[in-house]
Amino acid sequence: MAEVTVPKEHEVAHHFDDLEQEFESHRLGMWLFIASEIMMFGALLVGGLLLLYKFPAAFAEGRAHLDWRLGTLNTFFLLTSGLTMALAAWHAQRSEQDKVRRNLLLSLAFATGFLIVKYFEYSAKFHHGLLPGNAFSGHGFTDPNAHVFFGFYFVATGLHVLHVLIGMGLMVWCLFVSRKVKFTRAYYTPVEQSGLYWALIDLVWIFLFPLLYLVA
Amino acid sequence: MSAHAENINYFKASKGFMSWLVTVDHKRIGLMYLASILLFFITGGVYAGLFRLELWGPLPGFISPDTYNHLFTMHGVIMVFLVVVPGIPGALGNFLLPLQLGAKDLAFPKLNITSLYLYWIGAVIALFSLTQGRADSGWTFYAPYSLSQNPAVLWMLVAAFILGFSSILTGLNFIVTIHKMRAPGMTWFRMPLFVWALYATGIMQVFATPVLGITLLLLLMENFFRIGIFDPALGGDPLLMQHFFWFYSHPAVYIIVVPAFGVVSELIATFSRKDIFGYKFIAFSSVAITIIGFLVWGHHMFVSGQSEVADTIFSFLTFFTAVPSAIKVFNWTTTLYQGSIKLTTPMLYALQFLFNFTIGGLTGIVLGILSVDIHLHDTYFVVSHFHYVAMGSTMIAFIGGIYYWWPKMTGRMFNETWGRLAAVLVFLGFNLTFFAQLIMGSQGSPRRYYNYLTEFQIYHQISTAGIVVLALGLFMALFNLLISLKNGAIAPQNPWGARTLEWTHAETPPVLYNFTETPVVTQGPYEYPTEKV
Amino acid sequence: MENLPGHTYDIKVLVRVYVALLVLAGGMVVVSLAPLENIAGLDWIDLHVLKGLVIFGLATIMVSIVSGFLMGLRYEKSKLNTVVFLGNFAFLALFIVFTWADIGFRGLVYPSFEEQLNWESPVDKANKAHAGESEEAEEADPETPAH
Amino acid sequence: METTKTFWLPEQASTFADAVDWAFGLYFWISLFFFALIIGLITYFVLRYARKRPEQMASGQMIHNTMLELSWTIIPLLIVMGLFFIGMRGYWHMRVAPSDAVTIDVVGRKWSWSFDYTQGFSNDTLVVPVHQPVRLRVTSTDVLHSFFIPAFRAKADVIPGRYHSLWFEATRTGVFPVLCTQYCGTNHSFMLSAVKVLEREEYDEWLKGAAEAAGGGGMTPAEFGATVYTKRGCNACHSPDGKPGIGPTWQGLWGKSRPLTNGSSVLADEAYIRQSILEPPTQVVAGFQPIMPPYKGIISDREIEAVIAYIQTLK
Repeated sequence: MAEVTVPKEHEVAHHFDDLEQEFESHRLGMWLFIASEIMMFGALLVGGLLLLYKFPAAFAEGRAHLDWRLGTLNTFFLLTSGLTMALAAWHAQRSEQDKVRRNLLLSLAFATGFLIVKYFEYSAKFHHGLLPGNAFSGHGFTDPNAHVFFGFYFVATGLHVLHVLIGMGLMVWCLFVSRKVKFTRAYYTPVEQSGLYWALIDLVWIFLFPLLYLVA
Repeated sequence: MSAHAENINYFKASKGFMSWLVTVDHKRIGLMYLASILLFFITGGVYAGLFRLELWGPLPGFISPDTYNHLFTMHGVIMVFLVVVPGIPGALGNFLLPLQLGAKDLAFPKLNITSLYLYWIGAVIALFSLTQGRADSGWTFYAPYSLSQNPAVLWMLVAAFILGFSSILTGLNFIVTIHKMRAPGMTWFRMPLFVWALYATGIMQVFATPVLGITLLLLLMENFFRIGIFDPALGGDPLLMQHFFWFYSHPAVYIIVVPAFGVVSELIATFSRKDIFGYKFIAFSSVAITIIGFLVWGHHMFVSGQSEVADTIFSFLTFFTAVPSAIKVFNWTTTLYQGSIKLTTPMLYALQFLFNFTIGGLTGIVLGILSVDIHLHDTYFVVSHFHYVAMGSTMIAFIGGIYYWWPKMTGRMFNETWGRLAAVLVFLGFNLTFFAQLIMGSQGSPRRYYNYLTEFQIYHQISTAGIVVLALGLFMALFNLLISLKNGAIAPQNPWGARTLEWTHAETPPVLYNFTETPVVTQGPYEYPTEKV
Repeated sequence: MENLPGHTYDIKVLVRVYVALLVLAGGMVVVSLAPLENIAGLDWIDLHVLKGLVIFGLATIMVSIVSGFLMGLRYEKSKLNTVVFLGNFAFLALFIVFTWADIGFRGLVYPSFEEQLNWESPVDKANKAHAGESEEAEEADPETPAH
Repeated sequence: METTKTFWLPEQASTFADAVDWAFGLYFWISLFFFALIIGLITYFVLRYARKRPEQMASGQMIHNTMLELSWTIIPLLIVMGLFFIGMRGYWHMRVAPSDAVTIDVVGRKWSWSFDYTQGFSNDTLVVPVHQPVRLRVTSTDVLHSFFIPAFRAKADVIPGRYHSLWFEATRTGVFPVLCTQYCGTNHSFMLSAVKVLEREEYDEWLKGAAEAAGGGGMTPAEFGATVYTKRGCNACHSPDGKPGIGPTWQGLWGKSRPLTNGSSVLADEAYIRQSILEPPTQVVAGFQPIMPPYKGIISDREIEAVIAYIQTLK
């Protein structure tokens, strides 16, 4: 990509009256989407809490096989990328396209860090046979329901990782848009929306982290 | 696009098959929804017809028990996920919401076409499952029966998951549109009641459907990886699955019926030339039903083995849903008082709705009485109650709505005589079919039964006879509409003398961006003059 | 344009929020690692439960900070998005409370009924397989007659 | 047999059937009143206010009346709260068995019921004495079922992995159908049984005879096997005479080589049949689905031996 196109001003879509209506609509739309995502994850976490209530011993034993240090490291990665995404939006409002791009790249880097740590965690589980249900072959467990913990662990973190990947896709998309469209105080919707989505991923992790790693 | 192109009717604005597939025009999307939904309504109806014919006579019938189980599963899945849930919002809501609000389009036109495509993808996957075996889990997918790794059931779960997304996106789009896209002067209490109903529906779609998503996802995971959350053979709790499922599926019943409330409010106001009695009560009762609808899912589980405490709480809360429903029915009835009532085809459907919904609602209350529900649960009584609501209320209102807005959508008038005749047949057929089921249900005939005690044969035969009349009426109604496309008289802008924006300000059929100039609203949606004496 | 959200805050606010989040996350870890027996005068409550409550309390504070500042709810003139967000938690709270009303109160009438039937858990199976690696054959389950 | 069957509800034969029917009847009249009121008003308005000229407008625009609106908010609310209390009282009565109830275990499986008596035998129909509270402790070996006796107004889902319970006290002798009301697959609608209510003396006699017969007393092993065949619900899937069914027929089974789904084959000897009963999925005959529920922990050794003896007679 030797040729750099000059970013153009955004045009209001045909069915909106003005930028403000468009901006507010997009923001409300994103919030409703986030709301539905929260309901989805929330229902899963409610399921998790109920499992914790039903099988406290299984959760205690399962938790002992997770490394809280890796979990904390990942929390750090996600919080930091949350900061850089907010900074990207902050710069986008001021039309500082270069700084926007730099922060997006930083966020991508932290998100990648999260995935790398996750990879090590997963491969350790696979190695020790700490897998859901019938694939479970870990030994030394006394509670007969210990496998339920790992079933929940993989579904919850798997779904979360899927969202991380989608969020990273959005960051790449923002990088792409930042070359074509000039962000302004009134129009920085792609960065704003991606930032909101990324914050959702943070929110989910903030509950998932203690539920899986900390509470017994 | 030139200014001129914006002011021609939306059929002519662009031409060709592709122009429909890539359109972002809410009116075209609404029509495509309508066509798809009617197609699946017929498909689901054929499944119902087949197993009702089977139930006519003694065993052995012409199909095996496995085929019977497959037929009612397909009937349930198609009718719920492909017809009644997306039905009124997808078809009528898409077409009318911006028109009734005075907006150029929905807030997210591209998202709108996306949700239509998701609907189609879900539908194709549901049909694809037919090649993978016979789905036989019932539409409720109860664990552990649905954990049998039957590939057809798995594909069905995937289909329902995708259809759920389609539903979420539609609801989201509607809520944003209602909040942000109203025309100048269109205050909240000047919105037609159909819009209020869609708003309440949208809330449920956005907040409840994701829970269905996670339920289906967990069921898929359980099938593939045996994670042990729902499967009792792995220490899981099958009742937890039911909680998850009904947390969505109870609000889904209101997703199904609340838009019908909206349609009926429009029909009754227009054809009695009356302002709706207690407009605010109806508007808020829609929202109230939405909220209460989230609190009562456990009444589907009174015999399931959930704790007695939960049973009692859920029964208590369930009775509160009766109140807003009662308010609505009384308000509609009172609206007729002093009106100028004309029994057009749409009005006949609206009155049928009142009849059927009264039965549907009253039979619902008896199911909330704990001790009586123990006896009635999982019998034909419940089947009949549900059909009185989903078919007798929602689909009847839907058909009435199609007739009402047909001139606006297509620019053609339908034949009134045939339309009324069809409406009467539908009424007789429907009530014949399902009233017989009420009786055999309370007599103790369980649902989903291929084989039944001989004493119930007479009710099954009445029911099967009823469905023939019902089918006759429905096809007559359909052909009446289709024939009007070619032979119908050209529709005037406002054939019914209605007062909402789509009739008063939009052309017939509407132009590409709905209005040649943005309407300015100065009065409520049903402000009819009074006859001078 | 002035009422657009996300304008009013300073870049310093972002950094402060970030630091606060890190501190709270650290707090969660510290609480979870804290040894139980060292806390005196708290024998009236199960300390595991107390820890859980504190940790989820910290998580809730973090969530409100993220939604308020990073997601900009605090700066919005219209409170609609906040209502949507709180609506989420209201519905989820109802979900957990009512489901718990089932799961937490089962066996109220016939407590002895709540015993689990004999089923072979994957954990037992795995343990047995590991034991069997040395002991050669897998012995059959003893017959457990039904009641 | 005298019958108390009405148009809406089946015959009554338990102590709480009367209360349930009373609540149903009360509600029936309430709802009939409201139904008649609403439909009557609609009919009246439609006729009275019919439009006679195309341009005719409404004769009045009553759009609000606080008294009316409050009345149809509050009156239904009071009625449904009353209904709630009636239902709740009846329900708790139905859930909590009297302390003198006798317990019988019920096992549901695809697609049959068995009733395990504490006297150590099991039966394929439920036999109970009249005027005696009976508590049923129900569980399932495979999927959800639901145990329903319409005449007793008693129903409970049957859940694998845990117990659920219901109770009743029969008020008169007779035979009443038992149904499965939770969808459970192919033969869901054939998962029928019966409850036979006997006078106390008859019941005691039956109990004695059944306990003896369960031990195979006075029967050859093959004869006993034939009774196990129906009592344990084998007959739901396996025919004794070569008729095709959900499972392979038992006719001519003994001593044959059986092709399995995994490609191998196995001789139908005692070990094979025992294994197939206890852990069916390990040896599924080619052409059949692995759907048979395991009988491990349910069926006794003596019963297995009897079944084997019975199969040997089916040439």
